[in-house]
Amino acid sequence: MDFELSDEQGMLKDSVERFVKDNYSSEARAKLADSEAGFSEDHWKMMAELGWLGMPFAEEVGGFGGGAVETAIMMECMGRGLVLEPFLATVILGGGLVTEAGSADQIEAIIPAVIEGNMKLAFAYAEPKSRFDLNNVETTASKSGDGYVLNGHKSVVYHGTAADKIIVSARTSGNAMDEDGISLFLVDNGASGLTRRDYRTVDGQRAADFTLENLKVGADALLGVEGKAYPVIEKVVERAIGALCAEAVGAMQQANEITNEYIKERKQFGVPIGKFQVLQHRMVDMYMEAEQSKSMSDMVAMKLSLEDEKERKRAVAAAKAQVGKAAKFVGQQSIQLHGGMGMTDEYSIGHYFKRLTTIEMLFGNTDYHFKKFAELSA
Amino acid sequence: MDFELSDEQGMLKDSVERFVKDNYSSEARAKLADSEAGFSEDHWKMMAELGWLGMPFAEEVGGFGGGAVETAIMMECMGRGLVLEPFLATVILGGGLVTEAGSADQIEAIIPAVIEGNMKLAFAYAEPKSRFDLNNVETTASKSGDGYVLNGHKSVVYHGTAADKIIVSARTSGNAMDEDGISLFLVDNGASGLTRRDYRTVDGQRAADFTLENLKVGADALLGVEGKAYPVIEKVVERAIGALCAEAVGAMQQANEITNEYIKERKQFGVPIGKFQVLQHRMVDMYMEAEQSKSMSDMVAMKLSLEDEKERKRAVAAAKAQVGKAAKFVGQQSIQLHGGMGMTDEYSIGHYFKRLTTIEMLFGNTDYHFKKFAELSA
Amino acid sequence: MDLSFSKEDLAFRDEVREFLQNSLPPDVKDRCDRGLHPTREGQIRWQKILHEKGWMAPNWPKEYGGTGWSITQKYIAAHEFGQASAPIATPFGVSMVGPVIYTFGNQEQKDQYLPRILASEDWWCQGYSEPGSGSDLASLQTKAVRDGDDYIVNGQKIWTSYAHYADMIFCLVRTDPKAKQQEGISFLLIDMKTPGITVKPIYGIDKENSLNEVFFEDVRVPVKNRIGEENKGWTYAKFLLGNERTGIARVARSKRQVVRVREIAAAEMSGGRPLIEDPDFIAKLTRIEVDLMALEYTELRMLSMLANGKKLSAEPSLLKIRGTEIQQRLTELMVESLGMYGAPYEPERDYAGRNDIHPGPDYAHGPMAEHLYLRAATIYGGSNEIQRNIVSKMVLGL
Amino acid sequence: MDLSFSKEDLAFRDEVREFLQNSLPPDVKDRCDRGLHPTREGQIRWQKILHEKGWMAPNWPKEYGGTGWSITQKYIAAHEFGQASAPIATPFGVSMVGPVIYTFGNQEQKDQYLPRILASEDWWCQGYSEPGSGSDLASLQTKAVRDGDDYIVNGQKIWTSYAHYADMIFCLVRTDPKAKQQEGISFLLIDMKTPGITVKPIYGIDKENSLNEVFFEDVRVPVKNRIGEENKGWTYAKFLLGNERTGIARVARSKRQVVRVREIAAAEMSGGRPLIEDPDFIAKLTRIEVDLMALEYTELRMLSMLANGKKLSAEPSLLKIRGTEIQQRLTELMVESLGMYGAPYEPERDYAGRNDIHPGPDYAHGPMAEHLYLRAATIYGGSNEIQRNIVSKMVLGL
Repeated sequence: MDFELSDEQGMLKDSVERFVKDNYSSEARAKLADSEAGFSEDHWKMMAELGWLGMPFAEEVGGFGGGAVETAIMMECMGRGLVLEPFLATVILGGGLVTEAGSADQIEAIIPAVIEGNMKLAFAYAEPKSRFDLNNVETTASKSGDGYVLNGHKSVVYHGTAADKIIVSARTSGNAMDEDGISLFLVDNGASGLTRRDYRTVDGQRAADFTLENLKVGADALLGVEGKAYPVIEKVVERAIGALCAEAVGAMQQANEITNEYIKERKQFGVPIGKFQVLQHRMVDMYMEAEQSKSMSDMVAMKLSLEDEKERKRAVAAAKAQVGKAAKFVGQQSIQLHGGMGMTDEYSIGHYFKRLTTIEMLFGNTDYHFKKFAELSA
Repeated sequence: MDFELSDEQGMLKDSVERFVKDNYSSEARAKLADSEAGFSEDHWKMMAELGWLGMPFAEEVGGFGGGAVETAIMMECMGRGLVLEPFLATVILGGGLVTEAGSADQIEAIIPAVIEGNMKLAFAYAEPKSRFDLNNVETTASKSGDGYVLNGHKSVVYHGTAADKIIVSARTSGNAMDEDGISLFLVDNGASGLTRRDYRTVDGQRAADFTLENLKVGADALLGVEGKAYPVIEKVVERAIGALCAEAVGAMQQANEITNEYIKERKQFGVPIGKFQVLQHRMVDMYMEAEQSKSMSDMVAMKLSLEDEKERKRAVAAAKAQVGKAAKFVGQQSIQLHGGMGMTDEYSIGHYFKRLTTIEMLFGNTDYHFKKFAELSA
Repeated sequence: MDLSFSKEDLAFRDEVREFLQNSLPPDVKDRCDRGLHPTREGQIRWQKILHEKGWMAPNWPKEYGGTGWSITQKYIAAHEFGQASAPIATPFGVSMVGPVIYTFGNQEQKDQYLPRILASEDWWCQGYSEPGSGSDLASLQTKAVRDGDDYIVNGQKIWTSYAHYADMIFCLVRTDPKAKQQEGISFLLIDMKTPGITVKPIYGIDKENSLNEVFFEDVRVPVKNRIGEENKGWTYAKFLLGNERTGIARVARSKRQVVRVREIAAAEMSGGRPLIEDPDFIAKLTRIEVDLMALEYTELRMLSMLANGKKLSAEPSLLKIRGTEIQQRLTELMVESLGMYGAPYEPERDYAGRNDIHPGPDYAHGPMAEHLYLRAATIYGGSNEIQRNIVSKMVLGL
Repeated sequence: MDLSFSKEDLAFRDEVREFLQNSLPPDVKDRCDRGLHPTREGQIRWQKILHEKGWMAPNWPKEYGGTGWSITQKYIAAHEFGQASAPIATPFGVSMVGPVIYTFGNQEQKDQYLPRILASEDWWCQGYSEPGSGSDLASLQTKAVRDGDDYIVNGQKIWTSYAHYADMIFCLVRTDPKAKQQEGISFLLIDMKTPGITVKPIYGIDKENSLNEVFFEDVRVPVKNRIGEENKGWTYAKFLLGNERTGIARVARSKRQVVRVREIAAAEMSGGRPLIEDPDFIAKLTRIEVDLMALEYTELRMLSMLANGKKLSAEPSLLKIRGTEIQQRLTELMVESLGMYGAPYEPERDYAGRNDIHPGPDYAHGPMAEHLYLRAATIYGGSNEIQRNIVSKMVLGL
């Protein structure tokens, strides 16, 4: 039983920390978030050069064979800087789906390009009526000749704008809510029959809705076994949740440090407001929520490799529930303790609040995961 | 729209306040609670003489024709002193059921005796499996000749020991959970076939469980129409809930005043602990919860006379939910702010905590009433 | 004790309801219902309609153009406005500086400013907070030095809502730097067009400009624009803060929000069923509703005390604390009800590529904007921490 | 990072499990499981079994009779004890004064007291708090005046757990009344049979006697019963408080409570269905379980830091705060699960007409007693408010 990092892991941590320190001052981050793309291609190249984009992939395809712990280390550091590049969308989600479900040809065609920073991916799973249910898929894929014809609407695809390829979940059989009958398709962004609607999200990221109207794809677009994608989706989303938990921990710790510094400096009635006991205890509660989240994030990173499915799922649900609860509390109270200053776009703390707000929603909000945990504990 | 008391109501309030001041010092109350009977027959006679036991009854039967507002005024004052006499059990519950359901003969035989202080009543509605559902009745009453034979188990009958007559809900038809088929019976305490098990409750009151084994009663024991008791029970329990809300408000206000005084006096680190901001804000939250409860208690007292059943039930559920939530918070934090002193039987605050704890449970706890409110709001 | 309304009150309620149904411009109502900031033009257009009806200033004495409503009628009107998503008049003129002017101003000031407030000819803003003085208002530094018939004002105000819309600002300035904090302050009315005034926008976390910094550099303000006596401004400021209580709980608005949450949750699906049937969601909503009901009757109880000639001390702080907590919980729940369509958000100001229309359902346009903006509700007007300090001191004597 | 246990650790776990299954007396287990106070006899009987096994003092160095367990093994043992509802040794001897004696005591003291603690021949109690000094411990007033080879002790201690069971008391006394608060305090070991000591019971809100007042009137204590130097007692007292951290979170006990709540809620009915299927009930239980899981991994994370030679500052305060909050929420929920059978309650002490057996189901006997007693969990050992002060100062630097 050990929570300490290995030497290699410690070096990885130092390296991402340095990247964040050098490139993610709050001014630089704000500028990037307000730019049209919303992230930096230069940073992306840098990440590729540093080997981060290959971290979780097997060595056979050019990766470094890292696991969920390595992902968590990176995400936690990125959370501290509110890093905007599509690491989660491309590497964890997109890369994860391709390696878990893809054929040797598909892996060969995509993963090395991802690792080199030459291909970005996004995962289109949500739909207007699906809320957080990954199995609630109404988009259809009908056999047509050698290929398929896709029809439907995919919602709030993070980084759907920048991605070269979109991985779309669609139903090849069964009814909405059936776990069976869901398939994954690799679709080129810009394919005919695919209409994209770009927009910004409250956390300064970019997302898109996609309308699929008689979108024709070949048989080679099918990722994995027809109708059997659900377990793969679940598994990859579990990893994404683990990664998000780590990102949230980094963001909370940074938000707490910023707030702690602020209340030490800010004076009212002739004393730093950090001398008021009510604010001290609030700050202690924020600290404790972040610590509890850190423990859960570490725990889930270690448990993601478990074979015992129930135990693993229980860990994921518990971690996301704790992190979601903490993210709301820390985010909101960070603003409160800053007073008016916390309400300004110029000051960094609001951006932490907003990213923590969306992390709470992503892949199921707090209530959703509490419920899932309860079901798994019954 | 007016929340002020009339002159008569003000006089009633003064009179109960005086009674509590004269007879319910915390020492006197503790002694009474620890005595075998758990309340004072002398007090009971005094209450009869002051006309309180007749307050809610119609003038035709010797009462004063008061309504829920008058009951609330009395209960709030009694809550401040944690009064132990069986006013709620005898006058509100027992008296309420008899006047709502009883025949002229039954009313004549019971109510004047109640008003004079010569008869006590108790309502046996709960059962081991019923929890808070008034319709969950498994005790049976089978026709037998002119009368009935009762079998079953009635749980936690407050003041079941002291009562002369027990009003028992039993099923004359239908299945457990059916609202239809429930009847009320007047049973003499000590009747053959009735086994009583006396005990104390955590709030210093007395209660009993009853086992009914082939208990034979005559046709005149039936209170109201056979099988149609449920709406009557509901109505009378609504009034009891209103009364309990008022009692809780009195108890909370008193607990807050005791605690407020304590933190002004008690010194640590050279200053009164009431100078610590965290305790100040806690006390403010306790004050606000009591104020919110007072508003709901007044509201429900005024709404108990409404014809609109849904609006009335919604008010009752909301009031009990708010009061239950507040009662827990105020009771628990009163102990916390007293520190070790709050943990002693000798000091009064613990008794407020314990009565508030049982009020929260009585006739449905906080969750139960939130759920009821939700159903009525859907 | 009696909860019923008189026949006259019910007739009044019908009148308000009918007026709002007929006269409230749909575009104004729509922005208000969604929780978006009003446009300057829309707000003024609506206020002129209110003025025409004679309902611009329910709290003013009748002689200055008030409505003469009873406390019950004011409650009814506020309730109906909230239910109908009708904006109330911007508070800086009619609720804040107006009462200061008719209470402490001279005849000339009354004649000059009050009619223009009623007619929405002047948009006012409030120059109280400064960078160093938030909760500790009396530590303000902006100074005004006498020079003949003028004061020369230098300094800076911050968090000035809608200063970029404003024609006039009422300002606390320090006229005696040697006096103790709360003494030496004066209350000035300043024309925003006076040379030397610069308004600098502050963009909020909602990326909108509703707050501003206001800079004063050798701004000449005629002495006749001072309210009351020199160095007595703190008295008028305190009066204003104490006056800011009407409708502070925003019960009617929150009741409307409950209805909106219910509508959205009935349309949204979760686990293949309407979200409104989800027990956890309902549990949260129900708890807010019961807190809101308790707050509503607490407000009524306080109004009843006022109507019976009793005085309140710090009880309105309870309305502020609970009211703002409920507002925040409601917008948070509304965002939650949207699922992932809670995340898309673009401010209304122009930039390349922005979307005018929310990608999700129509009701998804608004909640996040309000959620962001309302984080300030527990900060402004005396933070909830300050309000608890006040109750602790004034009510509990701690 | 690695969560798995080694083969040796798993074997150790099996050994502990087997030992508890075979050796824990059923009556002792039953009281512990219900959350009732232990009897003196039962507790000592169980401790003698632990001593025979050599497991009386897991935290002591091996030379004094400790187990030599690794941090992981200690965690495993605590976990198994909690799951099996096996009481831990009363802390006053083995966890509190024992480490003070072997760290600061002389050879004679070590030889005299440590074996008797291990063998449960002395029941110890703690003389720290006084009527005027609760959270502010250093303000204590009990004084000890030197008289030849003795001190003469006069004063009063309060909140002394199990003083009525105790053979020995360790006491903080003021030996230099002129010194500053924390100086001038000495640490004495006093035989409870010494003339001049009176124990007066304090009945708790559970109407049981677990706390006491202890009065000292001209009590002669040999100077050789002083630990370490005169006037340096505060150092030893602080060491003791800092040492009180093991298992402070009581995670294992709370995990057992979760199981009990589930069992009760499966047996109880609500609305005609098992309570365990009620979404509101489940929501509350689930939230506690997740908080508990987070606490468990926080504790493990801290143990891992210790095992890797890192030092903790005020992090254990987090364990105390969260642990006690969870304990209270759990017993509250357990009482709630009983419905109206939560209300019947009679203390165990004798009086006319008391009932031995709870009128409700067997599992209803216990929860209310523990609910009442555990209200003190957020008060004793440094109230949770004091713990938050400590974290604020030590970790956050506020």
